[in-house]
Amino acid sequence: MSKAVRIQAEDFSQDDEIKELKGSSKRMGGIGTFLGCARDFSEGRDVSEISFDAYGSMALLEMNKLRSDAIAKFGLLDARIIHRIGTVNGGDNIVFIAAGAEHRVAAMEACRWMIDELKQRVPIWKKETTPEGESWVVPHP
Amino acid sequence: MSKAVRIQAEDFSQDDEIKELKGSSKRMGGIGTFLGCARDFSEGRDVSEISFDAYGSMALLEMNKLRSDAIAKFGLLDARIIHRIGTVNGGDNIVFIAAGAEHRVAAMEACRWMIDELKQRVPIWKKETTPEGESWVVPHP
Amino acid sequence: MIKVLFFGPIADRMQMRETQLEFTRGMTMQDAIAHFSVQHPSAFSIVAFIAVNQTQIHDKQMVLHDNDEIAFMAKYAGG
Amino acid sequence: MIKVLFFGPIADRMQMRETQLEFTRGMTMQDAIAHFSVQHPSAFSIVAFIAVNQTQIHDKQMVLHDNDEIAFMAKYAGG
Repeated sequence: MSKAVRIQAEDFSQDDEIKELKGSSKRMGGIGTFLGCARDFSEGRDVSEISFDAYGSMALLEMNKLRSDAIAKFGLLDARIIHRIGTVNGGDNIVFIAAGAEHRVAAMEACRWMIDELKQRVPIWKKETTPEGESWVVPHP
Repeated sequence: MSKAVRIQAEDFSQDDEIKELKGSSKRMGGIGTFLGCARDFSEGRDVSEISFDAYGSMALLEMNKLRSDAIAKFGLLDARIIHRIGTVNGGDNIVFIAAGAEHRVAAMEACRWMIDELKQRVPIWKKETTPEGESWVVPHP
Repeated sequence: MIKVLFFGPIADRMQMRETQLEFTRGMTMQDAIAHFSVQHPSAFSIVAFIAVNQTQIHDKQMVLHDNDEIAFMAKYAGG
Repeated sequence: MIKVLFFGPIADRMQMRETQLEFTRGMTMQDAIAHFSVQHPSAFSIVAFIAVNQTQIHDKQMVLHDNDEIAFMAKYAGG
């Protein structure tokens, strides 16, 4: 059993995560997931790699709270949130959100809400390496 | 390479599907998926197994059209749709939809649209086996 | 000959998945419906969609052609 | 002592990830901000959030306690 909320350098398997999510209830009829990946192009520039820095202890607290909030708000049976840190290349996985519910609408709405909230609440920073050098990403308001 | 739209008796791997989806573009920043699974409880009754029948040739045509429509409507980079037929048990996978786009909103909205449309457009029928016997599921309007 | 297909709940009520209907020039979908629904009213009471050659059709006055594949279908319940 | 943390773009501008601030009775978050922002105006120009013991705080008049862990953070860019 891996934890339902994690920050880690290594990649993850969606099959493994979904298997663990399903394990929590046979009532689960719908699972929505969001997978964020590294694009090789951003704001008009080529991106060769992306590095993530995190305030690990606070980020984990916030991600756990976000998971609990989503379970309560959408009546989920279970949810998982994983964010990678360190350096990734084009096409690599960055963040994975999964929400399992009895019915599909709650699962998909919760999934969308969690990734939107994660971007607002979780202390993680992203640096892109382009031909012009490195730069920290400034999120749009 | 497996086909992007399939009807099959055997289970599938989300890791494999996502890998193929990602293979179509390095511009892909967000992937939304929906996984429908067999619940062990429906409309107040225990369900021991679910069987699916399909008008295979028409279902494949409709699913391919649905995928093309979603790619055009949401500006996706790629999408995949898989539906199992035959008999499944509680917890088993039934249907998988994946939508990949440059940004997350299009990916998640397309995913939700595709599963809603699939239920309307694709000639597949579902029979639940309960302690009271077998019955074909009548979808709510 | 016209190939006639039944699936899921309709196949159960028809007690068959496939049959044939002799083609006659000028016959319409309404003629095919009349042919089967008299003998199988229970099955035809749940027909919600009709397809000709894997495409859903809405006009029952549509003229059929030899070797067409038609399907009488209940409400879909996939996903 | 108060443990002071910097991450991402602010760590780069501070040229350090962690430092300490001597604790004095009655000191507030505003005192801590004043201490660092005078020496590191470029880093502090992008501070968007402040946390005390892993919890975001909004009141700069908040009184600090010995052994608190505080963090000065730029806008988040995860996901």
